Amino acid sequence: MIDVLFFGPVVERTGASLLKVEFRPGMTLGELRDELAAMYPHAFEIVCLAAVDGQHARDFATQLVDGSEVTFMARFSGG
Amino acid sequence: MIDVLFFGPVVERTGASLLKVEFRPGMTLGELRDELAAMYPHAFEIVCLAAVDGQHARDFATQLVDGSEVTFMARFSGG
Amino acid sequence: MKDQVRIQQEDFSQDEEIMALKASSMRMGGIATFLGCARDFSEGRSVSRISFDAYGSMALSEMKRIRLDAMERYDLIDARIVHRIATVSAGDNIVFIAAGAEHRAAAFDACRYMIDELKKRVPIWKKEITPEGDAWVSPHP
Amino acid sequence: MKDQVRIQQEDFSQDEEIMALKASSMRMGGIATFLGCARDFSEGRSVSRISFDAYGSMALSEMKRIRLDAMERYDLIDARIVHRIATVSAGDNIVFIAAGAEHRAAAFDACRYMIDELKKRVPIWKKEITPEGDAWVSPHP
Repeated sequence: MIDVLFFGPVVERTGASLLKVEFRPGMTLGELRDELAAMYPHAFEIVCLAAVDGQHARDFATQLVDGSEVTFMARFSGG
Repeated sequence: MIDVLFFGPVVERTGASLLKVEFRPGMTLGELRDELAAMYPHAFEIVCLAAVDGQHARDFATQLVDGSEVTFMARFSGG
Repeated sequence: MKDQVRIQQEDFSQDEEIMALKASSMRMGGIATFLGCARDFSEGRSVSRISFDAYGSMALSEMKRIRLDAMERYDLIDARIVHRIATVSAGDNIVFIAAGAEHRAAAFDACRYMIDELKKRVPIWKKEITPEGDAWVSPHP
Repeated sequence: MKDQVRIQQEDFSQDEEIMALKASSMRMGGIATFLGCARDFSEGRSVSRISFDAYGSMALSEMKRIRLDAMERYDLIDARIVHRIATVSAGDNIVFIAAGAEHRAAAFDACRYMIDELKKRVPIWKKEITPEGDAWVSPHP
């Protein structure tokens, strides 16, 4: 399973802060994003950053591993 | 009379923190400096700033008025 | 002694943070700090309160990384970063950053670097609670 | 409330100064501060204590002018400058400058401007007391 986390403005649009997504071998970050964007188009309008296991992920070709924690995030506004 | 004040590293070299100098009509800041520099050459080696009545004075042609408070200062090192 | 990098609900004391920062060395000649506060007005709307959401574990690890990056880049003696995650009112403290160096230029540059990087790299989001309703802040790109 | 610009013998509290700074407005989003401290080592010599001499009246009026210049130049909401004239030991506070603005860039620029101008324009001199004797500090031109 992949744990997908949402925060702040994104969770407001997905209605869920955690999704459990079935892991498929070879699955990339980009594929996961595309699937979720199709389910939550309104939320993904504001998604512009992703992280895998708490690390900024800039390469959407990255292959995920089973048990990964993935998040798709809106622009930060802390500080 | 003109009150001449010295501070910090300059007073260490003049041995006095206040001098009373006779006022002469037409006397300029530059003339006063030259007289004092002749009396205290070691102190004036480190003088690089002057003030008249608590205002930075950059023009040594400035005419002094009776009762002025003049200071000849070493480079500042506060802060 | 409190950690050099923290996310916490409660307010912090600048005196306490500076004392902790100075404890690391007697060679610190310049300390630059940045304090971010809640404003009562933003983009033309009055703001009553501000609340936050954060990806806590990642936010803390990014803040620690920013501190280490700044320490190395600007040859700091020490640095601290504290971010509150709480519901705050106008005037309240949100974030505190301190950079201590031998001389002031490095302290200023490092302090500015840390708050700029925090805004870019740390997953924290701010929601403004206004009389007209709540809105997540969308920073300008 | 203490004055915004002061020369004093006793130490100051950052918390108190920041509270006084913030009291002027709820629109202050960013506060940059600079704290200058006594170092135990300078130009290769160990320093036990630092003492000061100042042209008090001129120093205070120049500090007030620097504050006003910074307020105008950087559109600050408020600013404070405190300089101690005392005999201090390594680690002790010497000078504190705070600049409060709506946004952080102005606060940082103004804070840096004020300490840079203070060093150039304010008649205060520092004497380092070292095991080998006392020496007035000659800053690099």
